[in-house]
Amino acid sequence: MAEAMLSVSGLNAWYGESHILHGVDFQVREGEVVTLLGRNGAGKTTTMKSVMGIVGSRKGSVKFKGTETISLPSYAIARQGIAFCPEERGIFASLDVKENLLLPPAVAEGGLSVETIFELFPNLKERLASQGTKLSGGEQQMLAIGRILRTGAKLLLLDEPTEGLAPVIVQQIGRTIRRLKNEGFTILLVEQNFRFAATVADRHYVMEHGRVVDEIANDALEANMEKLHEYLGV
Amino acid sequence: MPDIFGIPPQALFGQLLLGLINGAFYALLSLGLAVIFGLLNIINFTHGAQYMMGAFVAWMLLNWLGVGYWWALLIVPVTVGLTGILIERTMLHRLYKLDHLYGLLLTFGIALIIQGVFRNQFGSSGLPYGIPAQLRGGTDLGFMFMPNYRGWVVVVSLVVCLATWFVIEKTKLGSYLRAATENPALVQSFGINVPRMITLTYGFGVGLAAFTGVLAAPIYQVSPLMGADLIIIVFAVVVIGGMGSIMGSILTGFGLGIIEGLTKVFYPEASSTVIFVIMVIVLLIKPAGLFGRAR
Amino acid sequence: QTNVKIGVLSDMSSLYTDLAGAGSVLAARMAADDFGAAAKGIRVEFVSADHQNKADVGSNIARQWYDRDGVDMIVDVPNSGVALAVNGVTREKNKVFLVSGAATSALTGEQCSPNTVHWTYDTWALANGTGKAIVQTGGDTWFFLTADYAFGHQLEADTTNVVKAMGGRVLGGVRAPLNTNDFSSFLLQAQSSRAKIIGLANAGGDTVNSIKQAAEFGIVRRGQSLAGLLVFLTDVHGLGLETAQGLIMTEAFYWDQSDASRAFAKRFAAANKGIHPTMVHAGVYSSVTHYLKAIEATKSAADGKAVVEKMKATPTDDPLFGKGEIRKDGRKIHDMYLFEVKKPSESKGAWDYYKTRATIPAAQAFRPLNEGKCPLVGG
Amino acid sequence: MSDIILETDGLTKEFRGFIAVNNVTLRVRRHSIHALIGPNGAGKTTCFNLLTKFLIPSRGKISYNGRDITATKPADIARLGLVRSFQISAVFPHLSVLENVRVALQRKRGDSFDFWRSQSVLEIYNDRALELIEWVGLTEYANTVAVELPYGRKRALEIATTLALEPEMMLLDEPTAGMGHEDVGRIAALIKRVAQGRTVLMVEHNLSVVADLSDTITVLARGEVLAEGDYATVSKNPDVVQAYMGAGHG
Amino acid sequence: MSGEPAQASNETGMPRHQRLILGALVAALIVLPYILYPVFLMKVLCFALFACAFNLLIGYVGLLSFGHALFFGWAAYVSAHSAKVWGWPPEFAILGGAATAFVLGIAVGALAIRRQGIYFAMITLALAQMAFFFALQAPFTGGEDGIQAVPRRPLFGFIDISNDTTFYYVVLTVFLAGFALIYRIVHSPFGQVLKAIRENEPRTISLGYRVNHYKLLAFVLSASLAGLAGSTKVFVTQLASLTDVQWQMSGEVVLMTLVGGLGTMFGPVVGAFFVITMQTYLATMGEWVLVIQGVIFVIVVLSFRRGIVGEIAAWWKSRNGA
Ligand SMILES: Nc1ncnc2c1ncn2[C@@H]1O[C@H](COP(=O)(O)OP(=O)(O)OP(=O)(O)O)[C@@H](O)[C@H]1O
Ligand SMILES: Nc1ncnc2c1ncn2[C@@H]1O[C@H](COP(=O)(O)OP(=O)(O)OP(=O)(O)O)[C@@H](O)[C@H]1O
Ligand SMILES: [Mg+2]
Ligand SMILES: [Mg+2]
Repeated sequence: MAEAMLSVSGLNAWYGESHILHGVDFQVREGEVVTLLGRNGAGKTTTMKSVMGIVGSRKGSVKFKGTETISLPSYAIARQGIAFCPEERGIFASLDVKENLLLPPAVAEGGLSVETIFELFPNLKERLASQGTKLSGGEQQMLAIGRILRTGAKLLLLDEPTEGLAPVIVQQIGRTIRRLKNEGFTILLVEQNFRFAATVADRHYVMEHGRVVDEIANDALEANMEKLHEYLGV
Repeated sequence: MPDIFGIPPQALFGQLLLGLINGAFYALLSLGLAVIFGLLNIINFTHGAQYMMGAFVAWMLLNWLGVGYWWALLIVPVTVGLTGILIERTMLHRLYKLDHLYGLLLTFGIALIIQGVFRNQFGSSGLPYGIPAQLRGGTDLGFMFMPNYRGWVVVVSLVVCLATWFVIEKTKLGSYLRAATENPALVQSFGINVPRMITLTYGFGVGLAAFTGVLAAPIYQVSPLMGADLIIIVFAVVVIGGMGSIMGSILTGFGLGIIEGLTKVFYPEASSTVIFVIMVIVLLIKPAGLFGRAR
Repeated sequence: QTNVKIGVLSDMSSLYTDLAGAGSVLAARMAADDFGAAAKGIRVEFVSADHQNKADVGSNIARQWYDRDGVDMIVDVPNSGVALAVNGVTREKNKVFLVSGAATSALTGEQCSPNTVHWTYDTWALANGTGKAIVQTGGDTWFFLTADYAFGHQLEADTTNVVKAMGGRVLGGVRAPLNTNDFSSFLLQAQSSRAKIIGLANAGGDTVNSIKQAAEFGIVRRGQSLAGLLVFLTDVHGLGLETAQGLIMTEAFYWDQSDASRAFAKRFAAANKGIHPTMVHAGVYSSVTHYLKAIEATKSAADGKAVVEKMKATPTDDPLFGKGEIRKDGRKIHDMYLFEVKKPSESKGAWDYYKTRATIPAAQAFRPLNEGKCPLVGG
Repeated sequence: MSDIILETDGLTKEFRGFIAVNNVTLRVRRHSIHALIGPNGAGKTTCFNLLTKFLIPSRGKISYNGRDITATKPADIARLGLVRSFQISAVFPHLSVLENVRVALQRKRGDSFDFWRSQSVLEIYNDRALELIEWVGLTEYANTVAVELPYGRKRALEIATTLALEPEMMLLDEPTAGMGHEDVGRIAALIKRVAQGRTVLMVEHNLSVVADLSDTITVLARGEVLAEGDYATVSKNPDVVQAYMGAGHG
Repeated sequence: MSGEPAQASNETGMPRHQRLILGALVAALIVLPYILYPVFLMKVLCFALFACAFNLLIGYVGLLSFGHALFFGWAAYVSAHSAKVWGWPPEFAILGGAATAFVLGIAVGALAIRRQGIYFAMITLALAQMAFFFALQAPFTGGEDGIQAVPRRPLFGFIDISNDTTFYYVVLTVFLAGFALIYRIVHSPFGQVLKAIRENEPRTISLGYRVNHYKLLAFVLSASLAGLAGSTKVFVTQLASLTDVQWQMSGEVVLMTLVGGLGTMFGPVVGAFFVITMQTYLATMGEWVLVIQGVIFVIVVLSFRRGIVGEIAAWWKSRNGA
């Protein structure tokens, strides 16, 4: 079994006065695809942001490849080889599509080439010179994902990557994630669309009220359907 | 040559050229404001005071240490820029999470302090600063006697403006800056040291103001009040141009300088208000400003 | 024992600080010491404040001083607007106001007051002195560069009258907003007017800037002359002789005129960061001296009108202004002087700036009594 | 009264030579739920923005209740009874739930420029407000400050506020985007309820919601209408499957 | 930008604690002229009204006007001119000044509300600067000299206001009337819409409110009240001058409100008292006053954003809440 690439324990996080995470524990091993499931407001996004170091303040332990990153500023965390794709996409209006795509600096060898990214998302190639935020919602989502694939970061944090995408594209993203996994990337995924999550993930963590409350292996999903429905209120 | 609107062409060209010189100052100052506003989202009310500090530090260098104009051009932006960095590190950076208006209020307060201290120290009657020897005298352009120093000011400010524009709009560093303007946390999560970038940008903007101050010192008196009223005019320039683009603030700066120059020919009484009148017209037609993006 | 409290109200921080400001406080104290007030049974107390060149601040301070702090007399007050405000308050409270710093001739004209003496100079005297002298020496075509507010307009109008009366011509003028940074375009207009004289009907920083920029644009070198209608010694100091040389101006006092004035200047400069006394400082010294004389005679400072009447009744005599008198309208009468700024080569050292071109005798230096429309004169 | 409440005719929007919406003719029947779907970049949001006047059409005509509204301003559109909801929760964060709804009810008074009157005149709206709040299931939150509501409840509040205007027609832009399953169900049920006696036009990617709610579906692709009909018809259309639904949904 | 969101009270009247404070304040104001210099107190009251008017915009609509001296100053000029040159009785002169501010408020407001946030601040500042230059050049303002010695003729023809103490009670009445009006505006149906606009402007539009009309009316009300303060002040100092229209004056009113507490009912009053006291007692320190003001700005912005009243209210709340 591969060692834990990302190991989070006792993670607490705050936005200003409000205490959001109350001791989150989970691990992601190298080469795995792991999802965080949970209702709205359970703290999934906050967990990702805390790993990246872009919440108000945080405490606890976040180890990446054995290095403690809890006291590092977020740019230093990123340079260790972690990349984050936010749920609100974060496309820059003052940059055109090309500049948006090329913005994140490479942090390691082995990122995808621009050509490969265009293959994945042909929409982008057509609209290369237009202003980033003039893209449609779904196109922006493609750009946001494509952008971090370039950097060579080996751990990808994808926050609801399928939100607002047409079903055809969702299927496309699914194929991409499986392919990245095969190429050795490690992926932490937040997904509402759990039918989709089931097609790509190895394991699932369930969050509630700022804590991880359960862990379910993907092959045990059927067996745990009952419980899961309760957690997610499907 | 026939008269144009009853003004001899010599005088008209002369005034246009003078307008261009004034415009150079507007452009440099509004450029500095735009750069700072871009990344910090703060209207730097201290800008006028920092421009004044630029002139004063040049004066002190000359009178206390015997360091001349050319070195001052280099040393002053750096030293005043460093004071800017200090302000950013100790005070401004605590306000980023709040409403931007607090930044305006803070820098307003700092401007009062700086101005007050300089007035206490130096009075406000103004101190002379000589034109550097190499640029004394002037050139007869036929239609006017052009002091060499003023020609130099136009050229150097154009160069600085265009260089700044190039860096921000056309380079990788510029794309980091523009992106960080919108979403600093995200840019930071890409592995870019945004806090340092913000600090340096503020330092750069302040340095630009100080640099403008050094340029101004030989033309105007070095006085604690030199920035206070100018900054309000520059604000109007900024509203007219809109904060949308760097080029916008450069073009607006020069353009308004020229318009102001022309007003001095045709209706001098209005020369102090013409920019504000233009601002009103622009607001009526294009509320976001000539180059601004609607927000 | 008579108690007097003197308030020096001045510009302590802004553009008139150097020409008045702390120096005026110093001059007032020196006057009391030199007068030997204590020995004569007069206990003099001083207060001072900064009017910040704001009429409202000035009148507020004056009101409070008179109402609550027991001040009997206010002296100095550079800035015409503030002076007019204090003039009103002083009259209302029946105290004494000795103006040294302010220029406006309205103080002895329509707004003259039985409680006010206008000591050192005024706009009429400036226009008369400088204007007349320049036309006489051939400067018979003028172009005005005027500060666009009441003071500038008045100075321009007064000078225009003088120039026309002397047979000169005014070719035009341009009004620049107060506190203009850049006079270049106005100067360019002045230049294209081809007038021999460019009259600067402005003050303080505006004057300094316009002179400086005129030099930059080679205006003097190309044959036109500048006439600064209100220039102080400290302005010349700020400009430097290189730029200011050849400038002609009218003043009431120059420190290097007599042994007495030199001695005064030496003591004064020693206590005032080396800044030599301007005519405003001298006026404060001289007016306070004369005031104390009147107090010595009346034995009380309470009734301001009475004190001023006594001052008018007594001829003035002091080391700085010599002999003179105070007219019915409150105008102090003395000689005025036309100075020219020395070339750098002529200057023997620091603060050696002026040479005297002419002395304007007291009788001709000020506006004739009957032309001022002062209500006090009629009766 | 005509059966068609909202109608567009040859609606087109160009952005600097790029045609985002091309000659779209749309007819929305009164009292129906009409969905607009299509691949990413098809022009759905643009279409929506044209209808609500956040964008100005390059060509074409929009009429609402037989009245041409092509050149009407956004605030006036709302006054005509055509109200849109926002993508990200559009509540007044520091007002209580009750006050949120009351601000909308207050519109009935016409313009509230009466600054000399006490705000107690607004209390007459409390009953109606509470009624609406109950309707969307927020009664227990009536005095909570809106910012403290969970995400799904904020959407419910937003809908209550919108209902307070008694709109004839509502435009909803991806009403369930980013919602958990529980909330998706709740909001879908809510939409169904409020649609009674009104017309709803919505953009939505969640096909189960679309299938469940809509009477009519218009599929846009590359700015043009690709297909139209009820869910059964549309989902069998091979063009739609190819361009939008993909293999998984046939 | 708001300090504390104003209490969302559903009751009709003022909350009890506010009523108590108001009672105490009025009682104090009635006896104070026997203790303190009445001219000083009158100035405080005028500036308090000015600051309250300003606070109406920043605290309740979220618009920072950096040009409120424009209304204060021009109202002062018109009031002074009509009383001195045209011989109007004070009550008409004061109303004339406020009316001027009303008209100016419409003109400036119509322009400025086209932009928000920082731009709004810069536009108001620039327009005020333009008005300053007009004041400097227009002959009737007396330029640098201002309009001096404005006569205090009997109010309504029979109240002799040349006595400072009598006049103090007139000014107090004006202040209380203005204060009551502001309280009512904030707690009116109109105020409720203003609150909504501050919270979420696009949403307010989509509910069918023409938000610009609301903002404009709020702006005009604020301008008129600032004008009322300015034209009353003229009879206190018997002077209208450039100081009243200068940008420093706009800065001062911002400072007063900020020190007292943005968006609080009593904050501006406390702030005005604080700043005027400081200016009066530190007048001898010349330019250092500016430095001190600057330092206060910095301190308040960095660590007391709620202002004096806001901090006290927060402390009170936490004490009673705990
Ligand atoms: N910037 C913020 N300031 C204050 N509270 C916040 C902020 N962002 C999120 N929260 C709160 O933190 C809690 C967790 O939010 P988070 O975004 O992590 O949830 P999530 O599990 O990602 O939900 P979703 O499925 O809606 O994305 C929520 O209650 C939310 O209201
Ligand atoms: N302001 C604009 N300027 C230029 N192009 C634009 C603008 N707005 C939208 N577009 C383009 O128009 C097309 C349609 O965009 P629209 O947002 O309407 O798509 P959509 O159907 O809503 O897609 P999605 O489902 O991804 O949200 C896109 O290709 C987009 O890039
Ligand atoms: Mg989330
Ligand atoms: Mg869309």
